[in-house]
Amino acid sequence: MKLVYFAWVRERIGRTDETVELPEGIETVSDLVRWLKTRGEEYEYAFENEEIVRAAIDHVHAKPDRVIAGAREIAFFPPMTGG
Amino acid sequence: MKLVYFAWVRERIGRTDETVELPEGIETVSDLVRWLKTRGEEYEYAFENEEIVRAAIDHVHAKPDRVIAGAREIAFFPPMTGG
Amino acid sequence: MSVTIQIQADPFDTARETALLTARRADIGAVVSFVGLCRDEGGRLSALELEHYPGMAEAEIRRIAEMAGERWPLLGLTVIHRHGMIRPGEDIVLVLTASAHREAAFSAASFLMDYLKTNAPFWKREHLRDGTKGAWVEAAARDDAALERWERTQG
Amino acid sequence: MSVTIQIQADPFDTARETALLTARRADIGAVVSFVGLCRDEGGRLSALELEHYPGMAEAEIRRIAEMAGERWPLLGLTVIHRHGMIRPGEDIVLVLTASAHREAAFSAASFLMDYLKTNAPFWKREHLRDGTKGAWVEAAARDDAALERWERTQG
Repeated sequence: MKLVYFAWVRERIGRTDETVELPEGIETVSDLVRWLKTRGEEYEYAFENEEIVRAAIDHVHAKPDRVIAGAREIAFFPPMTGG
Repeated sequence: MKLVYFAWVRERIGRTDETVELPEGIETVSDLVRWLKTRGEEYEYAFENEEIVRAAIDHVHAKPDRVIAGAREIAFFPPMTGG
Repeated sequence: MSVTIQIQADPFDTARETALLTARRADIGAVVSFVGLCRDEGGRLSALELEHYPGMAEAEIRRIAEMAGERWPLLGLTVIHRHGMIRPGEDIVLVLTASAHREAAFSAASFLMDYLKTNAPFWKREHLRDGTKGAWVEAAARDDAALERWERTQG
Repeated sequence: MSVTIQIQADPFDTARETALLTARRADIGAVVSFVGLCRDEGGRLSALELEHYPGMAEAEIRRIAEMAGERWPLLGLTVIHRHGMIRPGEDIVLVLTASAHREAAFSAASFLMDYLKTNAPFWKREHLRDGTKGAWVEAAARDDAALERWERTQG
Protein backbone atom coordinates (compact mmCIF):
# COMPACT_ATOMS: atom_id res chain seq x y z
CA MET A 1 0.00 0.00 0.00
CA LYS A 2 1.32 3.42 -0.96
CA LEU A 3 1.45 6.15 1.67
CA VAL A 4 2.01 9.82 0.80
CA TYR A 5 2.70 12.75 3.11
CA PHE A 6 2.33 16.51 2.73
CA ALA A 7 3.44 19.75 4.36
CA TRP A 8 4.69 19.39 7.93
CA VAL A 9 3.58 15.77 8.12
CA ARG A 10 5.98 15.10 5.23
CA GLU A 11 8.73 17.13 6.88
CA ARG A 12 8.38 15.39 10.24
CA ILE A 13 8.38 11.91 8.71
CA GLY A 14 11.20 12.93 6.40
CA ARG A 15 9.84 11.45 3.20
CA THR A 16 7.24 12.26 0.57
CA ASP A 17 5.96 8.70 0.13
CA GLU A 18 6.64 5.05 0.84
CA THR A 19 5.17 1.64 0.11
CA VAL A 20 4.35 -0.48 3.14
CA GLU A 21 3.21 -4.04 3.84
CA LEU A 22 0.55 -3.84 6.51
CA PRO A 23 0.44 -6.46 9.24
CA GLU A 24 -2.81 -8.29 10.06
CA GLY A 25 -5.43 -6.36 12.02
CA ILE A 26 -4.98 -2.90 10.46
CA GLU A 27 -8.51 -2.18 9.32
CA THR A 28 -9.14 1.55 9.63
CA VAL A 29 -7.29 4.80 9.11
CA SER A 30 -6.76 5.12 12.85
CA ASP A 31 -5.40 1.55 13.05
CA LEU A 32 -2.91 2.56 10.37
CA VAL A 33 -1.89 5.68 12.30
CA ARG A 34 -1.40 3.63 15.46
CA TRP A 35 0.81 1.19 13.58
CA LEU A 36 2.82 3.96 11.88
CA LYS A 37 3.57 5.47 15.30
CA THR A 38 5.33 2.23 16.28
CA ARG A 39 7.75 2.61 13.37
CA GLY A 40 9.94 5.36 14.82
CA GLU A 41 10.03 8.70 16.53
CA GLU A 42 9.63 10.60 13.24
CA TYR A 43 6.18 9.01 12.94
CA GLU A 44 5.43 9.61 16.60
CA TYR A 45 6.31 13.27 16.04
CA ALA A 46 4.18 13.58 12.89
CA PHE A 47 1.15 12.05 14.59
CA GLU A 48 1.72 13.44 18.09
CA ASN A 49 -1.70 15.07 17.86
CA GLU A 50 -3.52 12.40 15.93
CA GLU A 51 -6.74 14.33 15.72
CA ILE A 52 -5.06 17.18 13.83
CA VAL A 53 -3.64 15.08 10.98
CA ARG A 54 -6.09 14.49 8.14
CA ALA A 55 -6.22 11.49 5.83
CA ALA A 56 -7.40 10.78 2.31
CA ILE A 57 -7.94 7.42 0.68
CA ASP A 58 -7.45 7.39 -3.08
CA HIS A 59 -7.87 11.18 -3.28
CA VAL A 60 -11.00 11.33 -1.09
CA HIS A 61 -11.03 12.72 2.46
CA ALA A 62 -11.33 9.90 4.99
CA LYS A 63 -12.31 10.00 8.66
CA PRO A 64 -10.27 7.97 11.19
CA ASP A 65 -12.88 5.18 11.29
CA ARG A 66 -12.81 4.65 7.52
CA VAL A 67 -11.92 1.11 6.48
CA ILE A 68 -8.78 1.03 4.36
CA ALA A 69 -9.28 -2.35 2.65
CA GLY A 70 -8.82 -1.98 -1.11
CA ALA A 71 -7.06 1.41 -0.87
CA ARG A 72 -4.25 2.04 -3.32
CA GLU A 73 -2.94 5.30 -1.88
CA ILE A 74 -3.44 6.75 1.58
CA ALA A 75 -2.37 10.34 2.25
CA PHE A 76 -1.68 12.10 5.55
CA PHE A 77 -1.51 15.88 5.83
CA PRO A 78 -2.23 18.86 8.10
CA PRO A 79 -5.49 20.84 7.93
CA MET A 80 -5.63 22.52 4.55
CA THR A 81 -4.73 26.18 4.10
CA GLY A 82 -5.28 26.83 0.41
CA GLY A 83 -7.60 29.31 -1.20
CA MET B 1 -38.82 75.19 -7.87
CA LYS B 2 -37.48 72.81 -10.46
CA LEU B 3 -39.20 69.48 -10.99
CA VAL B 4 -37.60 66.65 -12.95
CA TYR B 5 -39.15 63.39 -14.13
CA PHE B 6 -37.68 60.06 -15.17
CA ALA B 7 -38.64 56.86 -16.99
CA TRP B 8 -42.41 56.25 -17.28
CA VAL B 9 -43.22 59.16 -14.97
CA ARG B 10 -41.47 61.39 -17.52
CA GLU B 11 -43.27 59.72 -20.40
CA ARG B 12 -46.70 60.03 -18.81
CA ILE B 13 -46.22 63.69 -17.90
CA GLY B 14 -44.69 64.31 -21.32
CA ARG B 15 -41.73 66.39 -20.21
CA THR B 16 -38.32 65.90 -18.63
CA ASP B 17 -38.47 68.91 -16.32
CA GLU B 18 -40.29 72.14 -15.53
CA THR B 19 -40.08 75.06 -13.15
CA VAL B 20 -43.16 75.72 -11.05
CA GLU B 21 -44.38 78.38 -8.63
CA LEU B 22 -45.97 76.57 -5.74
CA PRO B 23 -49.15 77.96 -4.17
CA GLU B 24 -49.40 78.46 -0.40
CA GLY B 25 -49.89 75.35 1.73
CA ILE B 26 -47.68 72.91 -0.19
CA GLU B 27 -45.39 71.70 2.55
CA THR B 28 -44.50 68.07 1.91
CA VAL B 29 -43.71 65.82 -1.03
CA SER B 30 -47.22 64.39 -0.86
CA ASP B 31 -48.76 67.87 -0.82
CA LEU B 32 -46.79 68.54 -4.00
CA VAL B 33 -48.04 65.35 -5.63
CA ARG B 34 -51.64 66.22 -4.73
CA TRP B 35 -51.22 69.67 -6.27
CA LEU B 36 -49.55 68.28 -9.42
CA LYS B 37 -52.50 65.92 -9.96
CA THR B 38 -54.80 68.96 -10.24
CA ARG B 39 -52.76 70.25 -13.18
CA GLY B 40 -54.02 67.87 -15.84
CA GLU B 41 -54.72 64.29 -16.74
CA GLU B 42 -51.08 63.63 -17.68
CA TYR B 43 -50.20 64.25 -14.03
CA GLU B 44 -53.15 62.24 -12.82
CA TYR B 45 -51.95 59.37 -15.00
CA ALA B 46 -48.34 59.64 -13.81
CA PHE B 47 -49.39 59.63 -10.14
CA GLU B 48 -52.38 57.29 -10.44
CA ASN B 49 -50.70 54.99 -7.92
CA GLU B 50 -49.08 57.60 -5.72
CA GLU B 51 -47.42 55.09 -3.47
CA ILE B 52 -45.46 53.63 -6.41
CA VAL B 53 -43.83 56.87 -7.54
CA ARG B 54 -40.63 57.76 -5.67
CA ALA B 55 -39.28 61.22 -5.00
CA ALA B 56 -35.87 62.77 -4.38
CA ILE B 57 -35.09 66.22 -3.04
CA ASP B 58 -31.79 67.67 -4.23
CA HIS B 59 -30.50 64.21 -5.21
CA VAL B 60 -31.51 62.50 -1.96
CA HIS B 61 -34.38 60.01 -1.68
CA ALA B 62 -37.36 61.58 0.09
CA LYS B 63 -40.40 59.96 1.69
CA PRO B 64 -43.90 61.44 1.05
CA ASP B 65 -43.93 63.23 4.41
CA ARG B 66 -40.63 65.04 3.77
CA VAL B 67 -40.89 68.82 3.97
CA ILE B 68 -39.91 70.47 0.69
CA ALA B 69 -39.09 73.97 1.98
CA GLY B 70 -35.70 75.05 0.66
CA ALA B 71 -35.55 72.39 -2.07
CA ARG B 72 -34.00 73.43 -5.35
CA GLU B 73 -34.84 70.32 -7.39
CA ILE B 74 -37.47 67.68 -6.74
CA ALA B 75 -37.47 64.52 -8.84
CA PHE B 76 -40.21 61.94 -9.40
CA PHE B 77 -39.53 58.52 -10.81
CA PRO B 78 -40.61 54.86 -10.72
CA PRO B 79 -38.94 52.28 -8.46
CA MET B 80 -35.36 51.90 -9.60
CA THR B 81 -34.26 48.99 -11.78
CA GLY B 82 -30.55 49.55 -12.28
CA GLY B 83 -27.71 47.27 -11.32
CA MET C 1 -10.25 53.30 1.50
CA SER C 2 -9.87 54.33 -2.15
CA VAL C 3 -13.28 54.80 -3.77
CA THR C 4 -13.85 55.07 -7.53
CA ILE C 5 -17.33 55.77 -8.84
CA GLN C 6 -18.10 56.28 -12.52
CA ILE C 7 -21.35 56.70 -14.43
CA GLN C 8 -20.70 56.36 -18.13
CA ALA C 9 -22.15 55.33 -21.48
CA ASP C 10 -18.94 53.65 -22.62
CA PRO C 11 -17.98 50.07 -21.81
CA PHE C 12 -15.62 49.50 -18.90
CA ASP C 13 -12.58 47.26 -18.60
CA THR C 14 -12.82 45.10 -15.49
CA ALA C 15 -9.18 43.98 -15.72
CA ARG C 16 -7.98 47.59 -15.91
CA GLU C 17 -10.16 48.64 -12.97
CA THR C 18 -8.94 45.69 -10.92
CA ALA C 19 -5.32 46.55 -11.70
CA LEU C 20 -5.92 50.16 -10.64
CA LEU C 21 -7.50 49.00 -7.38
CA THR C 22 -4.68 46.63 -6.43
CA ALA C 23 -1.64 48.38 -7.92
CA ARG C 24 1.42 48.88 -5.73
CA ARG C 25 0.11 47.37 -2.56
CA ALA C 26 0.53 44.04 -0.82
CA ASP C 27 -2.09 44.24 1.93
CA ILE C 28 -5.02 43.10 -0.23
CA GLY C 29 -5.82 39.41 0.19
CA ALA C 30 -9.17 39.29 -1.58
CA VAL C 31 -10.77 41.03 -4.54
CA VAL C 32 -14.39 40.29 -5.38
CA SER C 33 -15.89 41.55 -8.60
CA PHE C 34 -19.50 41.55 -9.70
CA VAL C 35 -20.36 42.20 -13.32
CA GLY C 36 -24.02 42.54 -14.32
CA LEU C 37 -24.67 41.77 -17.97
CA CYS C 38 -27.53 42.38 -20.39
CA ARG C 39 -29.45 39.16 -21.09
CA ASP C 40 -31.46 38.65 -24.28
CA GLU C 41 -34.29 36.96 -22.33
CA GLY C 42 -34.46 33.95 -24.59
CA GLY C 43 -33.86 35.97 -27.75
CA ARG C 44 -36.68 38.44 -27.05
CA LEU C 45 -34.48 41.52 -26.51
CA SER C 46 -32.27 43.48 -28.88
CA ALA C 47 -31.09 45.84 -26.12
CA LEU C 48 -31.74 47.33 -22.71
CA GLU C 49 -31.88 51.10 -22.56
CA LEU C 50 -30.71 52.52 -19.26
CA GLU C 51 -31.98 55.92 -18.20
CA HIS C 52 -30.39 57.56 -15.19
CA TYR C 53 -30.63 60.70 -13.08
CA PRO C 54 -27.34 62.53 -13.65
CA GLY C 55 -25.93 63.98 -10.45
CA MET C 56 -28.09 61.90 -8.15
CA ALA C 57 -26.77 58.63 -9.61
CA GLU C 58 -23.22 59.47 -8.55
CA ALA C 59 -24.30 60.97 -5.22
CA GLU C 60 -26.44 57.97 -4.30
CA ILE C 61 -23.77 55.42 -5.24
CA ARG C 62 -21.29 57.41 -3.17
CA ARG C 63 -23.65 57.20 -0.17
CA ILE C 64 -24.01 53.43 -0.68
CA ALA C 65 -20.22 53.07 -0.95
CA GLU C 66 -19.77 54.99 2.29
CA MET C 67 -22.23 52.69 4.07
CA ALA C 68 -20.21 49.70 2.84
CA GLY C 69 -16.97 51.32 3.96
CA GLU C 70 -18.34 51.89 7.45
CA ARG C 71 -19.57 48.34 7.71
CA TRP C 72 -16.57 46.33 6.45
CA PRO C 73 -12.77 46.82 6.58
CA LEU C 74 -12.38 47.53 2.87
CA LEU C 75 -9.10 48.62 1.30
CA GLY C 76 -10.73 49.80 -1.92
CA LEU C 77 -13.97 49.85 -3.81
CA THR C 78 -14.99 50.60 -7.40
CA VAL C 79 -18.48 51.01 -8.84
CA ILE C 80 -19.05 51.69 -12.53
CA HIS C 81 -22.59 51.87 -13.91
CA ARG C 82 -23.33 52.32 -17.58
CA HIS C 83 -26.31 54.12 -19.14
CA GLY C 84 -27.70 54.28 -22.66
CA MET C 85 -28.28 51.38 -25.05
CA ILE C 86 -26.68 48.13 -23.97
CA ARG C 87 -26.80 44.99 -26.13
CA PRO C 88 -27.21 41.41 -24.89
CA GLY C 89 -23.90 40.03 -23.66
CA GLU C 90 -22.56 43.49 -22.81
CA ASP C 91 -21.64 44.59 -19.30
CA ILE C 92 -23.99 46.96 -17.43
CA VAL C 93 -22.48 47.36 -13.99
CA LEU C 94 -19.22 46.61 -12.20
CA VAL C 95 -18.66 46.39 -8.46
CA LEU C 96 -15.16 45.68 -7.16
CA THR C 97 -14.26 45.29 -3.51
CA ALA C 98 -10.81 44.74 -2.02
CA SER C 99 -10.04 43.66 1.53
CA ALA C 100 -7.45 41.75 3.52
CA HIS C 101 -9.85 38.81 3.83
CA ARG C 102 -12.55 37.27 1.70
CA GLU C 103 -15.55 37.67 4.04
CA ALA C 104 -15.51 41.48 3.92
CA ALA C 105 -14.94 41.57 0.16
CA PHE C 106 -17.82 39.16 -0.54
CA SER C 107 -20.26 40.76 1.87
CA ALA C 108 -19.53 44.30 0.72
CA ALA C 109 -19.88 43.44 -2.97
CA SER C 110 -23.20 41.72 -2.35
CA PHE C 111 -24.39 44.61 -0.17
CA LEU C 112 -23.38 47.17 -2.82
CA MET C 113 -25.30 45.33 -5.52
CA ASP C 114 -28.41 44.95 -3.35
CA TYR C 115 -28.44 48.68 -2.61
CA LEU C 116 -27.58 49.68 -6.18
CA LYS C 117 -30.51 47.66 -7.47
CA THR C 118 -33.05 49.35 -5.25
CA ASN C 119 -31.58 52.80 -4.51
CA ALA C 120 -29.45 53.98 -7.44
CA PRO C 121 -31.55 56.09 -9.84
CA PHE C 122 -31.37 53.97 -12.99
CA TRP C 123 -34.30 52.60 -15.00
CA LYS C 124 -34.18 49.85 -17.59
CA ARG C 125 -36.38 49.72 -20.65
CA GLU C 126 -36.55 46.77 -23.01
CA HIS C 127 -35.98 47.09 -26.75
CA LEU C 128 -37.37 44.13 -28.61
CA ARG C 129 -35.94 42.02 -31.39
CA ASP C 130 -38.73 43.12 -33.76
CA GLY C 131 -37.50 46.73 -33.55
CA THR C 132 -40.19 48.05 -31.22
CA LYS C 133 -39.75 49.55 -27.78
CA GLY C 134 -40.80 47.20 -25.03
CA ALA C 135 -41.87 47.88 -21.46
CA TRP C 136 -40.01 49.49 -18.61
CA VAL C 137 -38.56 46.74 -16.45
CA GLU C 138 -40.55 46.39 -13.24
CA ALA C 139 -38.80 46.43 -9.89
CA ALA C 140 -38.58 42.94 -8.40
CA ALA C 141 -40.04 42.35 -4.95
CA ARG C 142 -37.09 40.06 -4.23
CA ASP C 143 -34.74 43.03 -4.63
CA ASP C 144 -36.51 44.80 -1.78
CA ALA C 145 -36.42 41.59 0.21
CA ALA C 146 -32.65 41.37 -0.37
CA LEU C 147 -32.17 44.61 1.53
CA GLU C 148 -33.82 43.26 4.65
CA ARG C 149 -30.98 40.95 5.54
CA TRP C 150 -28.58 43.91 5.65
CA GLU C 151 -30.98 45.90 7.82
CA ARG C 152 -31.40 42.94 10.19
CA THR C 153 -27.72 42.08 10.56
CA GLN C 154 -24.50 43.86 11.26
CA GLY C 155 -21.95 41.70 9.43
CA MET D 1 -23.03 24.04 -16.67
CA SER D 2 -19.53 24.46 -18.10
CA VAL D 3 -16.87 23.70 -15.50
CA THR D 4 -13.20 24.62 -15.82
CA ILE D 5 -10.75 23.53 -13.14
CA GLN D 6 -7.02 24.14 -13.35
CA ILE D 7 -4.17 23.57 -10.92
CA GLN D 8 -1.07 25.32 -12.15
CA ALA D 9 2.17 27.03 -11.13
CA ASP D 10 1.77 29.78 -13.73
CA PRO D 11 -0.19 32.97 -13.19
CA PHE D 12 -3.73 33.10 -14.57
CA ASP D 13 -5.51 35.82 -16.52
CA THR D 14 -8.87 36.62 -14.92
CA ALA D 15 -10.05 38.67 -17.92
CA ARG D 16 -9.29 35.82 -20.31
CA GLU D 17 -11.04 33.27 -18.07
CA THR D 18 -14.07 35.53 -17.75
CA ALA D 19 -14.22 35.98 -21.53
CA LEU D 20 -14.06 32.20 -22.02
CA LEU D 21 -16.87 31.71 -19.51
CA THR D 22 -19.23 34.25 -21.06
CA ALA D 23 -18.33 34.00 -24.77
CA ARG D 24 -21.13 33.62 -27.31
CA ARG D 25 -24.03 33.52 -24.89
CA ALA D 26 -26.64 36.02 -23.78
CA ASP D 27 -28.31 34.18 -20.90
CA ILE D 28 -25.73 35.19 -18.28
CA GLY D 29 -26.83 38.15 -16.18
CA ALA D 30 -24.24 37.98 -13.43
CA VAL D 31 -20.59 37.03 -13.16
CA VAL D 32 -18.90 37.02 -9.77
CA SER D 33 -15.17 36.61 -9.49
CA PHE D 34 -13.09 36.05 -6.42
CA VAL D 35 -9.33 36.49 -6.57
CA GLY D 36 -7.22 35.57 -3.57
CA LEU D 37 -3.87 37.33 -3.43
CA CYS D 38 -0.64 36.89 -1.52
CA ARG D 39 -0.26 39.54 1.22
CA ASP D 40 3.14 40.55 2.59
CA GLU D 41 1.77 40.67 6.18
CA GLY D 42 3.08 44.11 6.91
CA GLY D 43 6.33 43.55 5.02
CA ARG D 44 7.19 40.33 6.88
CA LEU D 45 6.84 37.96 3.91
CA SER D 46 8.85 37.60 0.73
CA ALA D 47 6.60 34.83 -0.60
CA LEU D 48 4.07 32.14 0.16
CA GLU D 49 4.97 28.64 -0.99
CA LEU D 50 1.96 26.53 -1.87
CA GLU D 51 2.30 22.78 -1.69
CA HIS D 52 -0.52 20.65 -3.10
CA TYR D 53 -1.54 17.06 -3.54
CA PRO D 54 -1.53 16.48 -7.30
CA GLY D 55 -4.50 14.43 -8.44
CA MET D 56 -6.50 14.93 -5.27
CA ALA D 57 -6.45 18.72 -5.65
CA GLU D 58 -8.28 18.55 -8.98
CA ALA D 59 -10.59 15.76 -7.83
CA GLU D 60 -11.57 17.57 -4.64
CA ILE D 61 -12.19 20.88 -6.38
CA ARG D 62 -14.31 19.03 -8.94
CA ARG D 63 -16.40 17.56 -6.10
CA ILE D 64 -16.82 21.02 -4.56
CA ALA D 65 -17.81 22.45 -7.96
CA GLU D 66 -20.41 19.71 -8.39
CA MET D 67 -21.90 20.52 -4.99
CA ALA D 68 -22.18 24.16 -6.03
CA GLY D 69 -23.76 23.17 -9.34
CA GLU D 70 -26.39 21.09 -7.57
CA ARG D 71 -27.20 23.87 -5.16
CA TRP D 72 -27.48 26.91 -7.47
CA PRO D 73 -28.61 27.41 -11.08
CA LEU D 74 -25.15 28.18 -12.44
CA LEU D 75 -24.42 28.61 -16.13
CA GLY D 76 -20.67 28.25 -15.72
CA LEU D 77 -17.92 28.01 -13.14
CA THR D 78 -14.14 28.29 -13.19
CA VAL D 79 -11.66 27.50 -10.43
CA ILE D 80 -7.93 28.01 -10.90
CA HIS D 81 -5.55 27.39 -8.02
CA ARG D 82 -1.84 28.07 -8.21
CA HIS D 83 0.96 26.20 -6.44
CA GLY D 84 4.64 26.92 -5.94
CA MET D 85 6.23 30.20 -4.91
CA ILE D 86 3.91 33.19 -5.00
CA ARG D 87 5.08 36.73 -4.25
CA PRO D 88 3.14 39.42 -2.37
CA GLY D 89 0.64 41.09 -4.68
CA GLU D 90 0.37 38.04 -6.94
CA ASP D 91 -2.83 36.06 -7.44
CA ILE D 92 -3.19 32.67 -5.74
CA VAL D 93 -6.71 31.51 -6.56
CA LEU D 94 -9.53 32.43 -8.93
CA VAL D 95 -13.19 31.48 -8.60
CA LEU D 96 -15.62 32.59 -11.30
CA THR D 97 -19.34 31.91 -11.25
CA ALA D 98 -21.90 32.80 -13.90
CA SER D 99 -25.66 32.74 -13.51
CA ALA D 100 -28.78 34.46 -14.81
CA HIS D 101 -29.11 36.37 -11.52
CA ARG D 102 -26.74 37.77 -8.95
CA GLU D 103 -27.88 35.81 -5.89
CA ALA D 104 -26.77 32.43 -7.27
CA ALA D 105 -23.48 33.80 -8.58
CA PHE D 106 -22.60 35.46 -5.25
CA SER D 107 -23.64 32.54 -3.07
CA ALA D 108 -21.89 29.95 -5.22
CA ALA D 109 -18.62 31.92 -5.35
CA SER D 110 -18.63 32.38 -1.59
CA PHE D 111 -19.50 28.68 -1.05
CA LEU D 112 -16.71 27.58 -3.40
CA MET D 113 -14.14 29.67 -1.54
CA ASP D 114 -15.27 28.44 1.87
CA TYR D 115 -14.97 24.80 0.75
CA LEU D 116 -11.70 25.37 -1.11
CA LYS D 117 -10.14 26.86 2.01
CA THR D 118 -10.97 23.90 4.21
CA ASN D 119 -11.19 20.94 1.81
CA ALA D 120 -8.84 21.44 -1.15
CA PRO D 121 -5.45 19.83 -0.43
CA PHE D 122 -3.18 22.87 -0.50
CA TRP D 123 -0.81 24.03 2.24
CA LYS D 124 0.79 27.43 2.56
CA ARG D 125 4.23 28.05 4.00
CA GLU D 126 5.66 31.45 4.69
CA HIS D 127 8.98 32.63 3.29
CA LEU D 128 10.36 35.58 5.22
CA ARG D 129 11.91 38.81 4.06
CA ASP D 130 15.18 37.91 5.76
CA GLY D 131 15.60 34.92 3.43
CA THR D 132 14.60 32.20 5.92
CA LYS D 133 11.72 29.78 5.69
CA GLY D 134 8.87 30.68 8.00
CA ALA D 135 6.14 28.53 9.47
CA TRP D 136 3.39 26.57 7.82
CA VAL D 137 0.25 28.69 7.88
CA GLU D 138 -2.19 27.37 10.47
CA ALA D 139 -5.75 26.63 9.51
CA ALA D 140 -8.12 29.29 10.82
CA ALA D 141 -10.99 28.24 13.05
CA ARG D 142 -13.17 30.82 11.31
CA ASP D 143 -12.71 28.90 8.05
CA ASP D 144 -14.31 25.85 9.62
CA ALA D 145 -17.03 28.07 11.05
CA ALA D 146 -17.69 29.48 7.58
CA LEU D 147 -18.71 26.02 6.39
CA GLU D 148 -21.41 25.71 8.98
CA ARG D 149 -23.71 28.24 7.39
CA TRP D 150 -23.76 26.16 4.18
CA GLU D 151 -24.49 23.00 6.13
CA ARG D 152 -27.33 24.72 8.00
CA THR D 153 -29.02 26.33 5.01
CA GLN D 154 -30.16 25.33 1.55
CA GLY D 155 -29.79 28.58 -0.43
